[in-house]
Amino acid sequence: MDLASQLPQLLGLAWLLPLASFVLILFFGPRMGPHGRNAAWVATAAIVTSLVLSLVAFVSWLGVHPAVAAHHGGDHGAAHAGDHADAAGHDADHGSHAVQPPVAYSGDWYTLYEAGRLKLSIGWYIDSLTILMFVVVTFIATCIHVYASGYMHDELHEVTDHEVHLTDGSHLHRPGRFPRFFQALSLFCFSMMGILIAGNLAMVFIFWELVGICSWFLIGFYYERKSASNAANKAFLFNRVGDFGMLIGLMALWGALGTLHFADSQVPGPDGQPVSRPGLFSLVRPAETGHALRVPDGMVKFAAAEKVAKTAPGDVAGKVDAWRAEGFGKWLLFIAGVGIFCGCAGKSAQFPLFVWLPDAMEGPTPVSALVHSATMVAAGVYLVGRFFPVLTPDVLLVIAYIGAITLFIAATIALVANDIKRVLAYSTVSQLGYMMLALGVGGWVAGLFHLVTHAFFKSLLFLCSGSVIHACHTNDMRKMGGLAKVMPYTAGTMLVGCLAIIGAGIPFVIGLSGYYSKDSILAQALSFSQANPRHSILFLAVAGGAFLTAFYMFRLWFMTFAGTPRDHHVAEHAHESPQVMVMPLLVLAVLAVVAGWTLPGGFGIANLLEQSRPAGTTETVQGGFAFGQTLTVPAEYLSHEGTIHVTATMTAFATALGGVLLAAAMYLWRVISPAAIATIFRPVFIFLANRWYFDELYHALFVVPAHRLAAVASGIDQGLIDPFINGLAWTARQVAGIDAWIDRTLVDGLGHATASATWSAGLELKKLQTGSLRQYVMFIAAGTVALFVLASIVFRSSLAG
Amino acid sequence: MNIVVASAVPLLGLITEPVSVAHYLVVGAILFVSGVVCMAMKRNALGVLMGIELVLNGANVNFVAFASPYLQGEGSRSLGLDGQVIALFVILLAAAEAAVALAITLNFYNNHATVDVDRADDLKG
Amino acid sequence: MSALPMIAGALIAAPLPVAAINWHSLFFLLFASVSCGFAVAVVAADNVVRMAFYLVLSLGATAGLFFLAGAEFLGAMQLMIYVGGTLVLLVFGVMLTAQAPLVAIKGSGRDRVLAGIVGVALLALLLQAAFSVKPWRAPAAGVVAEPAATPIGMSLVGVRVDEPAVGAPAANKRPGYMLPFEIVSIHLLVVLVGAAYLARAKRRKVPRAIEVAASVEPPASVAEHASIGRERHRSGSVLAGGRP
Amino acid sequence: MAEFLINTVRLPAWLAWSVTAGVAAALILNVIAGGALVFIWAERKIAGRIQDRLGPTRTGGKFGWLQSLADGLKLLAKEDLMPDGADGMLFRLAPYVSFCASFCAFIALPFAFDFIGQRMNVGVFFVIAVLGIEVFGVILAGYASASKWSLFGAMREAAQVVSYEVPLGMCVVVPVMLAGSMDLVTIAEKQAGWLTNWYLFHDPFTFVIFWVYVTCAVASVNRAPFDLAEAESELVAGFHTEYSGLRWSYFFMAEYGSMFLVSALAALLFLGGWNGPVPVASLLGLSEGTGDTASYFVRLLGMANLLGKASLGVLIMMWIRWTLPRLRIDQVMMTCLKYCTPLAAAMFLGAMLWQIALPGGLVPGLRRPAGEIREGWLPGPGGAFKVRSADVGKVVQVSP
Repeated sequence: MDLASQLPQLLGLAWLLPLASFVLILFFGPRMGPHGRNAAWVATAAIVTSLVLSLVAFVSWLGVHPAVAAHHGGDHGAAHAGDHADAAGHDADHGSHAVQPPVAYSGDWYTLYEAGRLKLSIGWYIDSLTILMFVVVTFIATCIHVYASGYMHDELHEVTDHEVHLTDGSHLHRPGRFPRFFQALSLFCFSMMGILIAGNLAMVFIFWELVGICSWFLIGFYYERKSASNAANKAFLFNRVGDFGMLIGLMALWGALGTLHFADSQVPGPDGQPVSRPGLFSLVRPAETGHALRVPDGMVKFAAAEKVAKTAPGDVAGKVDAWRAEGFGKWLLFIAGVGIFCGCAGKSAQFPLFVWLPDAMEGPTPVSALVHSATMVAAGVYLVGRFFPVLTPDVLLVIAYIGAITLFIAATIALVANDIKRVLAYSTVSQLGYMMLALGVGGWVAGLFHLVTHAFFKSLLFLCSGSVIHACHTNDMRKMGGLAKVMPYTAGTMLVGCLAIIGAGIPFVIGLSGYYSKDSILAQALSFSQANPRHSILFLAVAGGAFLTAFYMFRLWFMTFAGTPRDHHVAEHAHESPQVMVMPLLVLAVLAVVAGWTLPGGFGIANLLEQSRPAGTTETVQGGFAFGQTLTVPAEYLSHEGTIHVTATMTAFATALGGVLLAAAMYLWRVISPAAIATIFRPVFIFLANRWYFDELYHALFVVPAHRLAAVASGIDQGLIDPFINGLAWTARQVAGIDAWIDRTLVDGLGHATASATWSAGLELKKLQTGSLRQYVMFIAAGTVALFVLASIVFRSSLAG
Repeated sequence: MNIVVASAVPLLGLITEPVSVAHYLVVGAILFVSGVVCMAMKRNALGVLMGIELVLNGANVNFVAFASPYLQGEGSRSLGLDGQVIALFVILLAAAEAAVALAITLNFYNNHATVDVDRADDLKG
Repeated sequence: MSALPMIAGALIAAPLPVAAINWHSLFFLLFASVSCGFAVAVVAADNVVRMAFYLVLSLGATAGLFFLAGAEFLGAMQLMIYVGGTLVLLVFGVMLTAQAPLVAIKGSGRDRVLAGIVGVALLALLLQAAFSVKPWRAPAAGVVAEPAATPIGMSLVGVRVDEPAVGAPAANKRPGYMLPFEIVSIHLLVVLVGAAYLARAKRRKVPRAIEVAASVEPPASVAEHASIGRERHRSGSVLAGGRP
Repeated sequence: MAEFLINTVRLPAWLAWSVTAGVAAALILNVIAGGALVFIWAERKIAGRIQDRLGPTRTGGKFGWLQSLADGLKLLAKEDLMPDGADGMLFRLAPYVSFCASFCAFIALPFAFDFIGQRMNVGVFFVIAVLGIEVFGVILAGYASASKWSLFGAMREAAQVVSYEVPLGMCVVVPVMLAGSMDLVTIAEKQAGWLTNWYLFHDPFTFVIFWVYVTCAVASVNRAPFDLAEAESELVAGFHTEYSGLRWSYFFMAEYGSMFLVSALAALLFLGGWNGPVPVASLLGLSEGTGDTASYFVRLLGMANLLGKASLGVLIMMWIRWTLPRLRIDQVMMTCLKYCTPLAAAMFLGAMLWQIALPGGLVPGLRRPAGEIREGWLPGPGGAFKVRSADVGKVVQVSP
């Protein structure tokens, strides 16, 4: 079986298995063993099978497309020339390399709806990125399913929720919801993989909303807690804001281009022969321009609708190029890109929509690890990466700036947070900012590479924090300390996670996974800053962010595990978590270390991603119109060159080391008092501790005006509309009284007369119904004869025959 | 010579001339009318049922006659396969009808201790 | 035993040479007269079982007519379903309900006359219709056609493989009979279930022996019959209920 | 034969055809009547042997082989009784109805290639349909006898035969499906060749359904252990309690005729028809279809084959009769409705799927070519297409 037919089957099955698990648990969950204990097995079995299928797909892919070390720098062009010697002459005309689009398999399983140009279908688009993400998602999901089957064991019995205070002062007692948790988890896995495998934007959007609803379920898992249900609603609403932008982007694309498919598709032509229908990628980056970005014809015509109307239909095609040169349609493409990015910003918690993610930590910790750090929030980054070919340099700049702002704000807030999960949540936001920034400055591989490594170490960190919370029954780091002695495995694996996230390693030799991905982001940011000096602040943000990351992560680790216990009550109860929770930690820790390595044969995640790099982004690109000057998006291989690479690596190492040392000085060696610092920078501290007052800002900006507006509307309603309607009702009532009189005397009288006439006629006629079967037969026969005689008299001529 | 004989003894034409559709139609008509008369005359419910069978069968004879390529004269077209298939469905439905009608009759007998259809006038106006 | 030479002699002496006989017509005449004759006999007979027997003969002869008309499959079907199935069922019912007074329920003379008049009128009408169309009277041209069992089977699964008639659309454009076939299948199933339900043995409140006794007694009128039932219900005793 | 009479003897055509028809009818009648004589004698001998006695020994010298004839003569001489309350006409007609039905079915039964009363496109169907009418005579006899025993017997017979027609029909459909024809001649021709070509060995499902067919066939001709209609221990003699003399013997002949018929049908449908287990004729280079004298002998050999198989079937029925005890009526119905019908349906489905999955059989080399293309229309994607005249007559090898 060839890859083109094998991959959709494997991944499709992997995708649908969690759905089956969801359906099973939905209907039979409570009956699966005592208190639904076996629901965990069902869900875990499904996701493990998905993992196995994904791995099979992964291996099959590698068998056909082995990941080899990418050619960079000087030998880059030569290698390409060698690879495509036959195409070189043809491509020499437009002076670019012989660019081949990346290998991707696409197709449709099922067409949901088709009318005119609108085609909604369930399809696939599979390249190495898809497969890699499948492996990552199913792998982490597997770890988290295993972990959660231990972590959620409280839900197997009657639960007393101490955070819910009833009016009589007691706490809430409720039955456990163990199966429901795994049900939602399975649905989430299905939805997430749906985004990954989706072959068109409409399908992405459907599953985009599905992960949103899963997130809503899971954040609000303890929905009796006011804070949890508020957080769930908040997350959902903020995502809706982003999705609104995404809808605009979708409409812009569909309205102007008439398709939402990523790849070209084969459709039956007018003569029955299949013809190729271009997808979004080849519309925006057609092969004839060497896959360079070009405003597609559809958008040009759409924007120049007035001119099209004035032109004869036959001449339109010839004038498109001229209109494109005039700049028609470029804003449409910009809007489409920014719109799609809005959705990504909502999902990936980017500025200004990032405030929901820290609140989402109200959900159970496995959820935080899976949904709100490793996979769902990464979906935004994934979509930007998937949609990368359509994004213009201007959109990329917007993305880069949004990423930079996000990473800086989140990192600063994380400095002062005391809730262990919130620190990690802000850290997540900050790292997502890193990824967005990386994509924005043209580091396609860098951003997605960081997405993968981050998925591993951040889920590890969350699971570790879950282990700590499980042991201490509190989220507050100020009550912890010295836990390393009682929880050696947790402390050790968390240390690995912290080292991975700050990008620790021996420069130019070896490092943890974060070392590689973060270095490539820094290098790309530096490369971009050098190419566009006006935007060198981006590099500063990245470097500063690295320093802050190191500081707050180690602040967390030192406060939690090092030193002496601050709260003896907590320390006495602390214990190492059960094996079922520790095992996933160890597995993830190993991956957090090795995920970034490139094996001697060239196999490595970066090289694997390189296979899917969108066509036309290999080389440095110049463009941009929106911000007054031409932008240069440097090619990514440039960032691996000597000077930039060395500078970036050294910067990363220095900032990380500085951050760790500062944290150690403050929280391990205690040579600098944090309290003193807080007193000195008191305004800043308060500003940060209140999370830059974003919640208050949004409250004042949106909630309060909405309330005011509602009050005004309510006043109008009560003061004006209600009396008017009451008056109308009174009038109608009076008219109805008159009407009723007419009704009773005239209409009813007529009706009664008719009825009595019918009644008496019926009395007479019923005598005809003798009830005798034989008589009826006789009537029928006689009637037939009579009809015939009648007809032959009337139609004499025609029957004479 | 055949013509001479046929004109001399009109009925002899029946066995010397080829059969036409009309021959079958006459048989169908007789069966049909017998059935109708049977239904109209028999007081026994089972007799009525047999009348129905005859009526259906008379119709079937017509269908088969129209469908038969053997019986068509020069230049005229048969109904073809459709006629036979329709006759087939008629037979099937007649079987179904007989089963149900018999069940009804039995039921009627259980309730009224008779199969006289003249007694089945509970719906009399 | 002397009949055979007499018939042979009559045939030889007849003005009609045997070679002029159209055998197809002769067999048609044979089957047609059996069919029509026994159909009339059904009407004329009073005994239900005999009626059923005549009906079998009539329908069997009709099957013979079908064979003559080239509808072999249909003829076999007629034999199997009508004669073999339907009539066994019918006889079944006759026997289940056949007590002495019920075997022959005679209609009144007035009914017979009326039915006869209507029947004759209807027959006249139908015969007029049968002879009114000229092509129907044209003697058969003697076309020999393929047997139709396979085309019927194929048409029932939705594929037409018979030769399209002149002027009809091509074979693969004409509709098959798959849907009607399915409908009839479901219909038969429903009918079977329904018939079994209708005719099921109901739980009797009184022992069967009394009912037989009651119905053997010729019921003079409905009222009397009803009174028997009431009496039986009221007394509730096995022996008391039989005769009022 | 008719051609022979017309061309060689120079008889007029109508007379030739009449003579041919008469000869054919006489032959079939003799098969039934003569067969009945032999089978009755065989039955008595077999019953005797099974019950550890000798059976008839004296009449006609050795083995008492004239016993049946003697019985027949006795029956002819017996007084023809009719009960007082009987429905005279129906009472007299009933034996003939039974016998005629049994006789009629032989019309479509091929004894060998071209040795057939009337070759019919719907042969199997015709045989089963006509055989079903036999029950009508039994019912009439039961009713007309004005005897409770007879009526009970007739009711049982009606219920039983009508019920067993369902699984019997399903069993018969399987060979029809495999051969693609209801023509008995075609079905038998398809099984020509070695033993392995018999439909009995076509696939596991046909093997099973053959035994279902045997059960249903025994039941549909009212042989023990399904002879509820005449259960002598309860109903004296069931539907023929009141019959005597020649009329009674008609019922008997009808019964033996039906037994022979269903056995011959089993042979035709499952056991290769007139084709022997070893294709002797074709190994010798002879063909049955050429029309010369040699082919005539091949046909005679085939007829011997078929008669042998059918007689074997009848003997097996006798063996069963004298071995198994009689079932109760509810057991009879249960066997039909709960075992035979579902089993037949399942086997039918299985045989169909087998035909789809392995059209060439498990060992393709052992099977003959599927057949040749005939003129007409073939189903295809989206409708039917007409067979090209160039393809007509081509032999098609079905690939597995």
